[in-house]
Amino acid sequence: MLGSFVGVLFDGFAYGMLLFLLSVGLSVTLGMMNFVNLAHCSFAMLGGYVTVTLMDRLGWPFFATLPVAFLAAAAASAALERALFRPLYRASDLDQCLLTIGIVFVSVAGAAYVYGTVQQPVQLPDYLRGAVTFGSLRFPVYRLFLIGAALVVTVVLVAALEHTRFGARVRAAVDNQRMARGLGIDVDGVFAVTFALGSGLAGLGGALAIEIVGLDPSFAFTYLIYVIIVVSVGGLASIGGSFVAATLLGISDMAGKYYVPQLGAFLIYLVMVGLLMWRPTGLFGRR
Amino acid sequence: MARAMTPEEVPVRTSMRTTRIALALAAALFGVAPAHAEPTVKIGLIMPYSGQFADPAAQMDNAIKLYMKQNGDTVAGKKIEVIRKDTGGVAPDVAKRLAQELIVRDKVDILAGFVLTPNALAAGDVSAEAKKLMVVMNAATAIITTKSPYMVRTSATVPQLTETFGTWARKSGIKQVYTMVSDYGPGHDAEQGFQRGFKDAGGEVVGSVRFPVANPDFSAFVQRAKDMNPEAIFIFVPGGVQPAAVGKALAERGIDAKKTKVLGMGELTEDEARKSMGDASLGIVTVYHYDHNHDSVLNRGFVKAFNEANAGRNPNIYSVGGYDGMRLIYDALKKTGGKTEGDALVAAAKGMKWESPRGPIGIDPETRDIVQTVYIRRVEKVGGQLLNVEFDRIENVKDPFKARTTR
Amino acid sequence: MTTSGAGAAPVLSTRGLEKSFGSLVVAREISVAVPPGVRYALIGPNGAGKTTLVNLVTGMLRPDAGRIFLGEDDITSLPPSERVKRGLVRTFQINTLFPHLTALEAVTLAVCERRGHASTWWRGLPAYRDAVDEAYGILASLALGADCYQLTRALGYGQQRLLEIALALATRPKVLLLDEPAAGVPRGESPALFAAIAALSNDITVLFIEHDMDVVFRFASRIIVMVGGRVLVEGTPPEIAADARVREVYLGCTRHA
Amino acid sequence: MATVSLEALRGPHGYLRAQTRWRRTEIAFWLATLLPFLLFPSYLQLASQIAITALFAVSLDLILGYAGIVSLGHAAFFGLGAYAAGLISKFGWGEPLSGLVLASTLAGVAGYGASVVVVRFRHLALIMITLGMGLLLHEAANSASWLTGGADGLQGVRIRPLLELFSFDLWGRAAYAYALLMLFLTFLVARRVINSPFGLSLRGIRENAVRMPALGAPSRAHVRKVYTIAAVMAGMAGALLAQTTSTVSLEVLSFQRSADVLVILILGGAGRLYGGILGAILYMVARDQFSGINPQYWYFWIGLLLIAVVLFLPNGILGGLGRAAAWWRRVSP
Repeated sequence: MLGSFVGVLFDGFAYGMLLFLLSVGLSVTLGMMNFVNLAHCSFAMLGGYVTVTLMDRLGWPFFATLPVAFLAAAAASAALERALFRPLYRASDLDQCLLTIGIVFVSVAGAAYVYGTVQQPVQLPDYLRGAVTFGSLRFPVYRLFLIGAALVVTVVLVAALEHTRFGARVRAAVDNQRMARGLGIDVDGVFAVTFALGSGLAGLGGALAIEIVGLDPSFAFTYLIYVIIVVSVGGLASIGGSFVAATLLGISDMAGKYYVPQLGAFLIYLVMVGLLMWRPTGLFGRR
Repeated sequence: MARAMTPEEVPVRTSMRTTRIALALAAALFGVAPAHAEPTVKIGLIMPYSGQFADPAAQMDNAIKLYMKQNGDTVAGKKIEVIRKDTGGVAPDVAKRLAQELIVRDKVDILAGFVLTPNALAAGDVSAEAKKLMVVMNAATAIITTKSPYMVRTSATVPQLTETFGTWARKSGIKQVYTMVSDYGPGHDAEQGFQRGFKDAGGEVVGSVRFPVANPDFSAFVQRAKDMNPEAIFIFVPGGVQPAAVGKALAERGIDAKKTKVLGMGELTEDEARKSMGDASLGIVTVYHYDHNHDSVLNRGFVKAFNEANAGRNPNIYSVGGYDGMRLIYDALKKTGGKTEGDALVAAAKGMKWESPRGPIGIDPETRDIVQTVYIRRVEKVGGQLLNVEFDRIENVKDPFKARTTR
Repeated sequence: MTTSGAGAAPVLSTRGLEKSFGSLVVAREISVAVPPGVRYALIGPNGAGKTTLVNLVTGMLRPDAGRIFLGEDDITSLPPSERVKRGLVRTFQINTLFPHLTALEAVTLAVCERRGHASTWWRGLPAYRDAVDEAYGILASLALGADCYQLTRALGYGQQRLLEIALALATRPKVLLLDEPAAGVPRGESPALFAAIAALSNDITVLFIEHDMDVVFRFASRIIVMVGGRVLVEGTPPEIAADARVREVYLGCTRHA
Repeated sequence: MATVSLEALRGPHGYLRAQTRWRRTEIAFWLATLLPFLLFPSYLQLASQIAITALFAVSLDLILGYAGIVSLGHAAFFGLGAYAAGLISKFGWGEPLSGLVLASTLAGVAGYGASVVVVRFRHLALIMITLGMGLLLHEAANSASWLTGGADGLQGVRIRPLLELFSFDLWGRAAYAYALLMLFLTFLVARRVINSPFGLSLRGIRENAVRMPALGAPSRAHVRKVYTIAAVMAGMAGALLAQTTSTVSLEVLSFQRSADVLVILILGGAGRLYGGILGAILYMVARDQFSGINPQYWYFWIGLLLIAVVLFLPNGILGGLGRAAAWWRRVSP
């Protein structure tokens, strides 16, 4: 009994980390930059397709594809930021919403055109398959790896955004554009880099997630709800908040499905509604 | 309609002239279709070409194209014209509207396609009202064909596969089973069918669970099943993303198909799912009515032609459903000598029997539903490739649901 | 610290109001009593807690301790809109208006809310002639009659300040709390604005926050001085002008600033 | 500036009357909605579904465009109306008009219940709570398959002919007439709502929610009321769809439907009442045409359309048209 409880906690935590990796980029673009970026999962999908293509068609090792997935999504978003998002930073939320939904449509159609509608096979190297046995408990290797990856991303991001000059500039530019400009900060440049960072993280998250959740063109829509749930529950602009929210949601979802499977489909939404009623600005939200 | 309204709304003084131009333009766009010199038979295909179920639709469409390429587009002196309509997913209101429009505007003679049950059910009303032949090429809920006397099905029904499988499982020596299905209509049908077949044959169901339809991670459910330690597990999930996810969860949890028998509907070991699962898929036993690995001359030719036409991709159940559906339409038209009245076509289709890539199949004259061989397959490694290898079969299976209700 | 003014029963009074945000205390034992009909000025250096006091009194903030009375009634736990209905009304230091409503619409809105028309959704606005007339009258009295068909955001800054007051007047206040009504208005225009305030009916008790001492001493009949979340002293303008403590902590600094 | 003096001449009453007066373009528009009967008789079924979607979008506009409440779960009320209408007919009451009234009332009751929760939140929390409630209802309908028919859809919906005279046939004449009439009647109500003192207060809430309590306005009561009215309308739209197609499936409650109607409203222009209608026409006609030409990749073109509208017509089509009209007035003497 205790064994299964530990197992459920572990699975829930790993699932939470998966959600975290998918959504942490959004807490940068939506949370920090206040841009309603519904195309977040399009960038994640791009990362996923990059990884699949490199692994399946070109035979690259899995780990080598991850930085490429990050860079590809970052580059794509940098181009889009320049062309489409930048003029809309000050537009209404609704316009941003419409624009990014348009991008989702285009990306889904593009993916279907290039890769077909078929489910992409994701074959991991053997050392990431299987499980580590610990007494009577089994810890799947890939989930351990996901947890590790999420922790690394969290530490690096928090360090980069809160303890470096770049991070200080980002925060200044996001808080008050005019003042930041006055201080000689290249606000446009900072925004472009920040946006690329958020989307690159999405690409990385996508590349890491497809092993568990699969990949086809509807990816860009399917996981949108989950990432927005994580970011809103965590509190906008809070990396730590997203981490905690993803953990809570992952564990409660997993525990619910294990112990009360009849409620399986309801749980993640119930938890979200409950948490938001308790803290409307999210667990770590300031606004 | 709407094209004519938009220009009217421009708040600047609309001149009569612009209005007239707009109307003329609109009439040109939507006006009477050009008259055909040649007599045609029009087939309206209603499928979810976009959205979550786009892949089944694409696979079916590819087979339809292949059939027409192989057999020409003229039957009984009439040219076959196909009109494709997208429902965008589960949308019975859209499917019904498209069926209506196909009939009143495009004047189609036959409705076909139908990957999804709710859409097929909704269009069934239209088929009944307009007295048009409707060929269901995939949707597998048992009751569908009762919706219209002009409906025939060339895919399979869920109970046809699962109930048969349940009976087979007990006979193969399994005494206890735990069932896991997706929590929606087809899943419930699969659960019910399998449990009925298994229990009627004397087996015991030790537990069951239903997973949410949108479920990215199956590990909790699989863990739960493992903790019950049943002799066998029966699994049904819709095709697409989920089979691979379930398969990976099974492997991660250390459920070994050699110790705990893993049974499933054929979706579980589709091509892409097996590829993603790798060796973890070895030993999974599934039930289905078609696999591209089926050994027959006809099938080898079909698979080869399909591969060539679709960049090496293999046909699947959707493809064979579409392929046989076209075969049915062609043969029925030949029988009626090109007459397209629903009564004539459905009469021609009743009792029809032919050799399909999946084996011998026929249309039950009473229920208009498919009669076919159900195959039991196991995933094995053949020449380094993971394949569904047929090792048992039950021939001439009718839909047991309708067999019960009509009896 | 309670100092009664003209001896009449106060229209607005507070007893021992306390408020702090974490360790920052923004209101400390504030007890004031405002007699009817006066023009009260609330002054003090930045951060003295003037706006906080207005927020506490109008219900935008909840006090940690203390009570608030409107006339005889304890209104401490009433929601803001309920206090407005009872005649306790404020304006905002930063324009808090309806950018995409015309001035006429905005004031009509306020009038309709007061008259209880605002929950009626089955009759058109033009049917409420009296309400529209009243709204127009208020605007005209503040010299906004000609521009009242403009969207609020198209109005000049000074006009927007007047609109703030017009909105407050439309609620028929008994007590009107004006938070720096002339904030941001060019120095030359603020006397005109205060003249409009001074011309308000004597039925309305006005309490205003203001930094410009010339204006304060010209228009206020009584003055409250706040420092560090406390009421330092309260009295008539000559009393305040003569008060050594005020000179020391307050007047001295601003005169030079 | 010429306009200002004109308004000053009219006086405040004349000005407000002019604001609420029927414009010629409006009358022309509503007359034009009759044209499909003559010009496109084979498109009436599509026209009826456009009218239903337009009604749904107008309902969303009341809460989003006028009261500033962004909802991603508005399909909850649409779906409730649809299921209610379907179930009423399934259990033997096939008369459409009374079914419509009953179904919309039920959606309204649910809307009032939801509004009590919704008014407490704003911004992202509000969006997510509406989304969460919508998704929970969707899951509940899936679970309650004994009542709803689950994923297969509700079976046995039988609707009697409208007024016992006009049956919902393959051509969709009755369907369009019925849907259009209901759209028009609801539109009249919505128009009256926004031109009423209540509507003015709603705009006040949208423009500045913080200011309203300082004017003595019971904002939450206003929001509860408009949310209920909007739920009635959304329920009516859902009931119309169920009745005109005799089908109800889980999809009526889906997130996709909530998101689609939001896109449609933004596309047309929120806060303008006609925005939802124009958006529905444009989106659904474009979708019908694009998917007719290219059933597999049509949403690529829809996506481009959305992007183009945002870039060239911010605030939706009506926002863009409004600016174009203003520009035209400025350049033309």
